[in-house]
Parts: sequence; C-alpha cells; structure tokens
Amino acid sequence: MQYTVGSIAPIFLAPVIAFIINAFFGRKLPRNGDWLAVLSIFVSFVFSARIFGDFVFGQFATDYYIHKTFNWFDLSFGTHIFKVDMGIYIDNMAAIMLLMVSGIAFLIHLFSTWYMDHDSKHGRFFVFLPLFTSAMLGLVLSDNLLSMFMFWEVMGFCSYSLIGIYNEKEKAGDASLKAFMTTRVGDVFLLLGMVAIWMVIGSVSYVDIYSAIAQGKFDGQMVLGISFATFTAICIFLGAMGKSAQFPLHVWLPDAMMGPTPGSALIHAATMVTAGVWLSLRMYPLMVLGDITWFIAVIGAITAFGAATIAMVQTDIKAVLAYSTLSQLGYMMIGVGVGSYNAAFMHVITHAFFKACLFLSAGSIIHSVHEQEMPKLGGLKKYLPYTHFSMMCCTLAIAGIPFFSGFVSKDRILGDALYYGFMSGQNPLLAIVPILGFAGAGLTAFYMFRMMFLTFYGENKMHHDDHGHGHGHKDSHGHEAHGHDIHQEHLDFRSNVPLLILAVFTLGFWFAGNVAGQGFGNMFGAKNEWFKILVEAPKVEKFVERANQPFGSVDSRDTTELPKAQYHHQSGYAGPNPDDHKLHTAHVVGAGLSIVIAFLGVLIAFLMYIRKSIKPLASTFPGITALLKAKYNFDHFYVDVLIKQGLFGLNRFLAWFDMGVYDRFAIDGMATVNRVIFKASKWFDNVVIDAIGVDGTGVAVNLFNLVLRIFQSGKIQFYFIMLVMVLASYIWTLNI
Amino acid sequence: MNQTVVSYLAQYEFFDSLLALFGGNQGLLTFVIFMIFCLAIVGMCATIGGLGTYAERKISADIQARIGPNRVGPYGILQFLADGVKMMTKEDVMPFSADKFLFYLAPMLALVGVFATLAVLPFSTGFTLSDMNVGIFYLIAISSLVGVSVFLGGYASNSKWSMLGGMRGASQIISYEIPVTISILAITLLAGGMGFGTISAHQRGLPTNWFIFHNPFSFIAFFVYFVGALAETNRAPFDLPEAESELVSGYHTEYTGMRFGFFALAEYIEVFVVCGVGAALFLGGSNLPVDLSFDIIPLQLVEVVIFMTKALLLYYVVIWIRWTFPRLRVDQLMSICWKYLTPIAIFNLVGCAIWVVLFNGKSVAQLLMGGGH
Amino acid sequence: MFLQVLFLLSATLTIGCGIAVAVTRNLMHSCVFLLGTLIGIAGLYATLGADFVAVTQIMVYVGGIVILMLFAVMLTGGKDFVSRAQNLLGLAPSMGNKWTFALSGLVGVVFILTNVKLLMSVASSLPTKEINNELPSTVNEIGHLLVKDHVLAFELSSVLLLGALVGAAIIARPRKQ
Amino acid sequence: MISLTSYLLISLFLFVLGLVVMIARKNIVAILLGIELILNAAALNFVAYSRYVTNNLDGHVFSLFIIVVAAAEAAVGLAIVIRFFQIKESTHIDEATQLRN
Amino acid sequence: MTPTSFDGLMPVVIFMGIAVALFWGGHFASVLLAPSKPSHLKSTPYECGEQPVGSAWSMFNVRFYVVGLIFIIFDVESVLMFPVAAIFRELNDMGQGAYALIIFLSFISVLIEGIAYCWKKGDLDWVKSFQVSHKKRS
Repeated sequence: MQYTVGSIAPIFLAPVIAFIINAFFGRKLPRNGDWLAVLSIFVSFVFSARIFGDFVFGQFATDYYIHKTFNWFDLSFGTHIFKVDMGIYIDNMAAIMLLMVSGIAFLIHLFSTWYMDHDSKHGRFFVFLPLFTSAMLGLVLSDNLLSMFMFWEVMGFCSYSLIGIYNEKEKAGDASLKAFMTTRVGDVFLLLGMVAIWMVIGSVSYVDIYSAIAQGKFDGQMVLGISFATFTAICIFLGAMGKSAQFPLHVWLPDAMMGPTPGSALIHAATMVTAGVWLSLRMYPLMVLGDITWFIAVIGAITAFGAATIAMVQTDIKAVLAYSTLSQLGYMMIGVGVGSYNAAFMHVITHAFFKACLFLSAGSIIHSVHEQEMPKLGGLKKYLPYTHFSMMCCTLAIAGIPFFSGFVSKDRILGDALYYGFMSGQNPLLAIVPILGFAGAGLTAFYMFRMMFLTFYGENKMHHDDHGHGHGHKDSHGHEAHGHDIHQEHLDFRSNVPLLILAVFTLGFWFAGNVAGQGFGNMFGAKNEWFKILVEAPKVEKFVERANQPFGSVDSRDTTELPKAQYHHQSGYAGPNPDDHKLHTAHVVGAGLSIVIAFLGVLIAFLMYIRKSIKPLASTFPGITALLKAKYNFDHFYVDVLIKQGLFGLNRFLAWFDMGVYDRFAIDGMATVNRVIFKASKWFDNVVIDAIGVDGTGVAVNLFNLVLRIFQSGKIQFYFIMLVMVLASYIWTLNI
Repeated sequence: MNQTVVSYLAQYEFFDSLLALFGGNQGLLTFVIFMIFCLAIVGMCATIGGLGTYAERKISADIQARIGPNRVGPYGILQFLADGVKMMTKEDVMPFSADKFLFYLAPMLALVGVFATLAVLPFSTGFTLSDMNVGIFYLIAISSLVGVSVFLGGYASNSKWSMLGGMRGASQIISYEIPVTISILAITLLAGGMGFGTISAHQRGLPTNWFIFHNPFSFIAFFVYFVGALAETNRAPFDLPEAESELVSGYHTEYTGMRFGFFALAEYIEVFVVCGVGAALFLGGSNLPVDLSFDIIPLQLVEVVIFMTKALLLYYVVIWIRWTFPRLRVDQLMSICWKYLTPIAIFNLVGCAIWVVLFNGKSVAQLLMGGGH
Repeated sequence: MFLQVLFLLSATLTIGCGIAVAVTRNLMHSCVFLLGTLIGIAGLYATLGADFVAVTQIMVYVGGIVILMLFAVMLTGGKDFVSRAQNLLGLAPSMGNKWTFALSGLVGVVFILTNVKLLMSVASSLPTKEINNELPSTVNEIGHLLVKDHVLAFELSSVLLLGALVGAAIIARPRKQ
Repeated sequence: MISLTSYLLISLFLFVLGLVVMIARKNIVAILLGIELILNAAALNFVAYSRYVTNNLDGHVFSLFIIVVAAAEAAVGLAIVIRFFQIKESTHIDEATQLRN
Repeated sequence: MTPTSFDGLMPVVIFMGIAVALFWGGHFASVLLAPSKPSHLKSTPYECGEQPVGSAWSMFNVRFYVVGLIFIIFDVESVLMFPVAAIFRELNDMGQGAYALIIFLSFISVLIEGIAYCWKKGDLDWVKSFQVSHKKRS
C-alpha cells in the first residue's frame, strides 16, 4: 500500500477548511454552512476508513507504523542543535482512533444539524464543531508532544467556546471559564514535562522518547530529588488529568454540559476527554519507567468511584451522563495504571460509542420535550421508541451487561485490576483499586438504570403540569416550550438514525471477536480478537533503529514482511509464566463478579424506581445524599476555600497593609522616610524610646512596604524591569 | 553593489598608471576618482538647479508674454548667480520661538536626501557613479528624507503658515510616494531587476524598446509616475505646501538667506533627479539608438548628453506644466492620489505581471515584428 | 579600509543617536535622533552586505515610521505631561527623571553583563565562515526565499498589514462627537 | 576585518538603550520609540548572524519581516496613542489605568 | 585587480558628506558675509503683519495621521513586493510564471482590499470624511 501525505492530510485538513469557510463566510452560506461541516467530517471519515482498513484488514504487520516528518525549523548552528521536526505518526492505535473519532464526529455533526436547527447559535456552533474535531484528529495524527500540545490547546479553546456558546447566560460563561482554567492547570504541568523531556533528549517526538527510554537516556538523571523519568511522567500525567478530568481536576467536566448537547457529546465521547487518556497511552513507556502507574491506578479508582456516587443523586439527565463519563474515564485510567493497556484503549473506543449515543439520546429527549430534569420526565417510552431503544442499548453497555461492549472492555480492565490489586504481590493498599472499581461498576449499573427508569418508564408527568415549570434551563430553543404535546418520534436520518447506528456498535462482538466477551471462552475463535492483536503497549526497543521518512515521501516499506501477529487466547494465558494462570483466574473471577454486581445494581434500581419497594436514596441516607448533591463540595472548596479564602485573603491582607499601615505611617513616601530619619537623629539624645518605639516602627514598616508596593505596582515599566531581572538571574543561576 | 565608475575605468589601461601614481593604494585612488566625479556632478546639478530658476522665470515670462529677467548678463542668464550672491548676503533670521536644532537640521536633511540620490543616477552606462543592485529602490528610499525635512522645516519654524505647509507637504509627499513606487515596481517587474544598469540594458536600441512603449500598461505607468513625481517634488499644480496665495510660502516661510537657498536648491535638484529617473526608467535612459560593438570614453560622453537631453526635456515639461495648470485644492490632491493614481498604478502593475507571463516579457514592438532579440 | 570607515561612521551614528533618543527630553528631538539611529543601522546593514535590507530599513523607517511618529507627536502635542495618576515610588513626575533613568541604567547594566556572559560562552562555539568581500546580489535570493521558503509568511504579512491598516484606521478615525 | 562580536555589541547596546527608554520615559510615544530601538537591535542581530554564521539569507528575510511587523506595530500603536490622547488629554503612561472609557 | 564590492557605497557617503559640508559652508559664508542686526520684531513669526497668538505647535487634525497610516502600510507592502517583482521574469523564464503570478496577485489583492476598505469608509476623502461617516450612521 502506498501512503503519501496526500492520503493522510485530508483527514485533518478537511474539517479545518470547513472551519475556515464557516468562520468567515458561514453566515452567507445556506443553513450557515452546517452541511459543509458534515461533508468535511465525512471526507475525514472516508480517509480514516481507508487507513483503518489497511491496518486492520490489510496486510500490515502488527507493529507497522507510518511516520513521516518534515523539518519545522532548524536553528542549530555549530554544536548547538536546536531543531524541531513535525510529522505524522500512525500505528494501529491511531488508525482505530481516527476511525472512531471521525465516525462518531460525523454522526454527531449529522445529529447537530437537526438539534441545532433554528437555534440562535447555529452558525457559531458549526464553526467550532469542525475545528474541534480537526484538532482531535490532528492530535491523534501528531508524532510529537509539541504539535500534540498545540492541538490540545486548540481543543481547549474549542471546548471553551462550545461550553460557553450561550454566552448570554452567566452560568454558561462561568462553566466555560471553569473548563478553560481547570485544564490550564494541567497544561502548565504538561508543558513543564515537555520542556523537561526536551532538556534531556532534545526532542519531543514520540519515537525519540521511546528510543531514548530504550537507550536508557533517562536513567540516572535526577531533578528536584526524584528521578527524572518520574518527574516528567508525573508532569505529563497531570496534563492528562486536567484534560481527562481526573479526580482533583475533575470539576470542569460536569459543568461542561452547559453547552448544546451535541457539543457535550463530542467533548465527552470522542474528543476532549479521551485526549488525556490518549496521551497517557502514548506516554505509557514513560509512565512505566517513571514508576507512577500505581498513582494513575489510584487516581483512576478514586475518580471512577467518586463520580459514580455523585451520579446516583443527580436529577439532570446530562449531569448523570457527565458524571458517568467521569467515572468511565476513571476506569480508563485504572486500565492504564494496572497495565491493561489494551483494555484501556478498548474502553476509550467502546465508551466513545455508547457515551456519544447516550448524549445524543439525551439531546433527542431534551429537544423533544424541552425538559431535562428527570423527576419531571417519565413514560417517554411510547413517544420516543427509537431513542429509548438506542439509549437502552447504551445503558446496557455502560452497565457492563454481557454481550455488550462495555462489559468487554470494562471487565477486562477490572479483571486486570483484580489481578493487580490482589494477586500480583503489590502493596496491599493497592487492593483499593479493584475494590473501588467493582463498587463503581455496581453503582454505574444502578444509576444508569435509575436514569432509564425515571425517564422512559413510569407515568408521564409532562401532560399534567404543563405550566408548573419553565423551560428546561439548558438550551435556548427558538420555539416555545409550553406546548408539551410530545410528538410521536419518527424515523429521521438526522435525528434518530445516528443514534441507531451508534447503538449498533454497543454490541460487544464488534470489539471482542466473540459474543460473550472475555473470560467465557472463545466461542467464535480467537482469530477474531482483532483488538487484542492490534493494540499493544509500544515496544520501545524497536524504535531505536529507525529512519525518518521525509514528509513528501511515498510510504514504501515492505508491508508484508512481518506476518500479522496471532493472538492465541489459550496459549496467551497458559504460558511458562506461572502468573499467567493467576491472571486468567483473575479475569474469570472478575468477569463473574462484575456480572453479578451489575445485575445487582440493575435490580436495586428496578426495585427502587419501578416497583418502588425500596425507598429512594434521599430518604434513607439524607446526609450522604446532601454531600453527594454538593458533589463532595469540590466546587465549594475550590471557589470558597482556595480562591476566596486563600487568594482573596492574601489580597485583602495586602490591601490592608497598603492602605491601613502604609498610608497611615508614610503618606508622603520618601519624604517621610527622610523626615523620620531626620527626626530620629535629632531626637536621638533625649527621646530614644519614643523614636524607636513610634517612628522607628514607622520607618521599618515603610521600608518593608516600599518593597511590597513595588511588586504590586501595576506599572508596565516595572514589569519590564522585573522581566529583565528575572531573566538575568535565571541565566546567572543556571550558569548557561 | 557591483558596477561603479571606478570599475568601469579600471578596464582601461590608463587606470593602472593612475594606480601607480597613487603608489598602488587602490582605496585612495577609488576615493579620489569618486570625489572628482561627485564634485563634478554636484557642480553640474547646482548649475542645473540655478539655471532652473532662471529657466523657470524665463519660460514663465514667455508663456505669459512677458520679458522676464534680462538685466544680469546676456538675456539675464547670470541672474541665478546674482540670486545666489543675494542669498548669501541676506541676513539670517530665525524666529525667536523656533526650535533651533530642527531649524538647522531641516535644510540639511533635504540636501542630504537629494544629494544622496545622485549617487545612483545613471548618467551613462559607464559613468553611473554606483550601479547598485537596488538602485531605483535606494533612490526612492533615500529621497523620502525630503519628506521628513519638509515636515521638520515646517515644525521648527513655529509659525502657523510653516506648520500648515509642513504638515501638508509631508502628507502630500508620502501619499504620492505610493503611486510612484508602484509604477516603478511595474518597471522593476518588466526589467527583472532594480539596478539602473539592468533597467537600461533592457531598453537598448531603438525607442521601441523603451519601457514606455513596452506595453500599454507601462505607457500608463509613465504618466502615473510623472504626475506622482510632480507632486512629490511639490511642483505646480501640486505645490500646495508652498502655495503663495494661501500659505505665504509654506514650510519655508521663516527661512531666509542661505538656508532658504538650500531648500530651493534641494527642490530644483530633486526635480532634475525625478526627471532623470523618468528618463532612465521609461525613456531609454542613456542608451544610444544603435548597438555599438566598441566602447570608448567619448562615447560615454555622448551617452551623458543623450541622458541629459531627455532629462532636461522632461524638466522643460515640468516647468511648462507649472505655468499652464491651476493649482489643485487639498481634497482634490488627496483624491487624485488615492482614488485615481494608486488604483491605476496597481492596475498597471497587475497588467504588467500578466503581460510578462502571457507574452513571456516581450514588448509590443517585438510581438509585432515577430520575435526580437 | 572604506568598509571600516563606513562601519565606524554608522556605529557612531547608531549609538550616539541612540543615546540621544534615550536622554533627550524633547520628544520631537527624540524622534529625529531615532531617525539618525535608523540610518546608522541601515549603514550597518550595508557593511554586512545586506543591501536590500539596508534600503528597506531606510524606506520603511525613515520614509514611513519616523514620519508617522512625527505626526503622532504633533497630534498629541509633543508636550511633557504631568500624570495625575500615582507614580511608581511616588517618583517620576513626567517623562523620565533622574530616578527612573538611574533605575533603568541599573537594569541596563545588569542586562549588558548578562548578555556579555552569554555571548562569551556562545562566541567560543560559533563556527566561523569564510567572509568574502564579493557579495552577490541579495535581492534575487531574497526574492526566491520569499516566494519559495517563506511564501506563507510573505502572504500572511500582507494580511497582517491589512489587519493593521483596518485596526488602526478604526482606532484613529475622526469620530463625530 | 570587522568581527561578528562588534555587531553583537552594537546591537546589545541598542537593545539596552531601548530598554532604558521603555523603562525610564513616561510618554507613550517615547516608549514606542524604545520598542523600535529594540526591534532594530534584534533585526541587526539576524543580519549579522546571517553574514557570519549561516550560509543563507534567511536572516535577511527575518529582519525584513521584523521591519514589516515594526511598521504594523507602529501604525496601530500610534493610533492607540492618538485615541488615548483624545480621551485623556495626556500621553503619560501612568494615565492608562482603565480598559474602557 | 578588482575593486571590492562595497565601493559602490562610497559615492553615497561622499554625497552625504558633500551635502553636510555644503550646508555648513554656506552657513559660515552667510555668517561672514551677511549682516546681523537682530531685533525682536524681525524674529517674530510671519503672520501677515498680525501679532502671532500662541504657539504653532498645536494639535492637528487626525486625518494627517490616517493618511500617514495608509501610506506606511502601502509602503511596506510595496517593499515586500520589490524582490518578488525583481525575480518575476526569472521565475517566468524558469517556467514558474503562473506560480509567481498567483503569489504576486494574491499579495496585491490584499493590498487592493486595503485601499477598497479605506475608500469605502471615507478615509481617503480629505474633507468629506465627517459627512460621509455621519450619513452612514444616521
């Protein structure tokens, strides 16, 4: 197969072109150019599908990859090498990811043309949506951290714009700012990690990093008292945490549902949050080298469980889905942490499908009934049969019911986690990972079915109190909300067909190659386990001897040289390593356990909300419910404690210092100093105590204040001074 | 920065004996040769500038059916010497509220800006003082010093008339620089270079090879250039900065004596320079109408004469225009520049570019005669 | 020999006028001294064989930016204004006094020292190239670079200039009160 | 022969002068003058390196673009100054304390 | 023996030197030759016989600045076009004429956009700019 850049670039460029055209001429185009966006994503999808076909069904060996670079700039002279290459890097993982992103984005675009119809922000929405998608595709295509970081930031900007698209609503503005600022925290660390990597190996390309790891270039380097690899790995993982909304930096994601629902679908499913997981997977060798996988696993477990608990008490459909995303991201991180590379990536893919479908279904509901508070919904099944069907498929998938994709991927992760926590001889405290994981799985089943039952079953409350409530407070639709004659849903290629297509992919056998998923034998033969064959953690050794392909070259490597690896299910676990048996056991146990837990969760939900034989949570445990409703007070902590108490407090203190102390003692600035010194010397003989006690203090405070005032001056010229001084001190200290 | 008058002379044998005279010090010899030529050119230009004032008065008198200067020398031809002596002996008055530093600096800047342009003026193929690769571009650039000097002269006087004239003058000069530059850009595009040598080499031979006749666009470009050049040198009908009837004398109202003389000198030399540039760019420059296979110094002198003839003919046209057309209003001035000349100049540039691509750079004459060199 | 003379002249003009820009109180004079500095830098470019850049320097700066600055000084009165706002350290009543100059001088000295330190370390590792006095024309090569290697920057610079034109025209346009 | 270091020193000195202007003077136009000095110092460095270190004219192109950017910056900067002056009747930099009005 | 290529700059410096020398020479000549009887009235700025009121260094119309602004943008654009124009024929001879034309025309088109914008907004009108903008707003 001959690959040139021309056959890869359209994946990324088509949405960019759509973005540019829509940004400048969108208003003049019919329908604000939404068809253009859809078309461009379809072009991406076609090109991605070609790559996917070649990598998965074609003759490419398992570890085949395309890597093309061009020189971005080269400022090296003499012995100073300062050279940055940009390029594209496609391996199996990227091929799968590209297809997933472009495919789901295409369906979401298609759905959005229906959902955003007659919306005031229709045009702007279709400016940012293709850009968002293109940034994600570019991120997947990137061969180095730097260009990845650029796309990363573009995505950050796009998510900011999409979340805050109803910028006339204060809440949306706040949410978008929150998303932007919170991810910035992670990005700073990511940048730091990139700079650190650059300092050691002089490149941020993935393959360079892999080969540097293989060659041991990271060994023996220390920074801040910890090993360099650990330092960089932590920095990069913090970046991933910000983007993937892991535990301390998770606060932005639930608020991100302020935007239009398709935008949320894109953020939650295909693009934004998976970028962090993607980065962790790409940098997996570094994480292993830095020995922080246990940290990743713990963070993931906390996120998975914590988010699941919060999701139990949410009443907003989208909020439930948002917290379920958080929870599932936690599972992905658990997967990365416990070494279940394959399953973690598979969970990215499966989750993308069912979460996109869930969000689109929620969008469908909201668009149909203009309500998203679950207590006010109910009995929608007969009005929205297609939505109900697809949402039910996805719920089954996310809950981990066998035969569905979520079961396959999540339970592989959980099986590995079980092994990791109990059988691999790790620190016994790490048993918390599988415990929280399984608990979270049960909760997932519970809250998802709670959502389903409250929304689609029971009696329809919409007919009774039409005027009791206002609009759904999310999307400002053009038409009035009070005429709640819920229209019977018809099959429409823009509104339901995307849902149904996505629902098809919630079946497990697409990914696992057999019907049941792992742990129950291979009914249809292990050769269909394409996912396990194709995706594996990067083997860093093979990157040591590599040659850069120039950007314009045709990919001419002999692709059939290496046979495609075979995955033998039996031999895979029955190898010479005695641990393999334990692993197999763990998987079987884990699978069984999770099925039981999942059905338990469904049962409780059924009893609680259909049969009503168990009292709802709120009445049983009011305290816990309040805590959960407050989302563990994280927002309160960040806003009230960190910002209001900490930052504002510091501000107030400085202001008090400025106004109260400084102005009282030294109104005239330097003149007072002089006067006070003069007085002090004059009165030194007779009023020593007075001088020291009163004026001396004044002088001291004054001088101290002078320093403080300098730092708070707000004068641009002073900042020039500081800039130069800091730069100079930096250079002198580092002794460059 | 390659061809200079020194490198031209160096191909003759007497250069070596000259070099021996200077003890082999090539740098010194270069300097001396340049100095001689520079002084000669300055002398010539000063004379032309002086005669320009005379010619102006005489021609205007002819046009207005008067006699004009007729007392000093035969036909009053020594009038300009008398004027020069008069200026030198006039009292030097400076307004008490003037900015002394800038008051001195302004005429000097004008002189520097105008004189520096003379370095690249192509009097002949060999006697071009310095045929830089960026020749014409350099000329445009350095002559923009005049704009600064006009502004500073007006500012430094601290007189309302001067200030108004200075502001007007500066904005007029910079405005008209744009159509002029773009017209010259079209010629650069046709000639494939900015050096006067390159441009001249493309116009060798019969007048059909001149750039003015190269294609319809360059024909228009010449007139755009000429009008723009008139305005850049503050000549009538664009002499608003020094409009006698409105602004007394514009930016040099407060200048007397020698410094006024320098402003006037700079202005007249600049007119000569833009006429020379027009001749060199559009009218074939110093090229003989026939291609000769040999090159001797007298031939260069013939070329100088050809160049001067063309330049002075343009100079005559400039004076002619001054006494024929009424002065523009200031809003007309601006609209002519920005709404007529600049779009036309851009149109010409685009046309020339397309012409070069379509007809492979051949001129109309070459196309008509089928081929060319 | 001539090159050295030209270099010395240009360097003197550059540095001398640069100092004058910094210390002259009259803003109009500052602008005129800036003109000297810019012409000096053009001379330095010329000694480096960068004829096109040198002429561009004169064309854009002398013909354009300085005139624009002179206009701006004229339009803002060119006077020293006493700020009503509170100043840094309660110093600096108007445009620069001995305190600010002392402070900036200190900063400048620190900066020079730092840079000299950097230069010392870099200069040793700098490769030296054969310097020839016969320089080919830079114009053609710059032209080729502009249409080949830097064509995007070339086209984008026109957009930048358009943006600057539109933005500045909007800001500066006379408005009806 | 003139060495690279002499150019670098001139450019360094010019940069520092620009810095001094930007720090010490209070008129916004004067600060813009300082910025011009700094930009020129940078452009000079580019050309000097282009002549003495590299074998191509990329440095020239870079300084061309610096000049372009400087022109754009001066145009917009001075427009802002003029507008500022129309509002505040002053060009003192410390008067610039508000983002609106 | 060939002269060094920098010699081409020498006439420029010499001419500038001559200009400065001529200026100061003329100045000193006039100092020597001209009478000097300064008086206050003589050194008053000329205002057709009226007593000048106030300084001339007052604020001017902002239109001057707008003209300068348009000029500088066009100036810089033409500067950038010069090297491209200089090699245009060369490119055409190399068979890249169409490419060069596209590059060149796309650059110029932005220039034209600039002038069209200013034209439309009335920045090119010297006197009428107020009325035009007034009309447009009301």
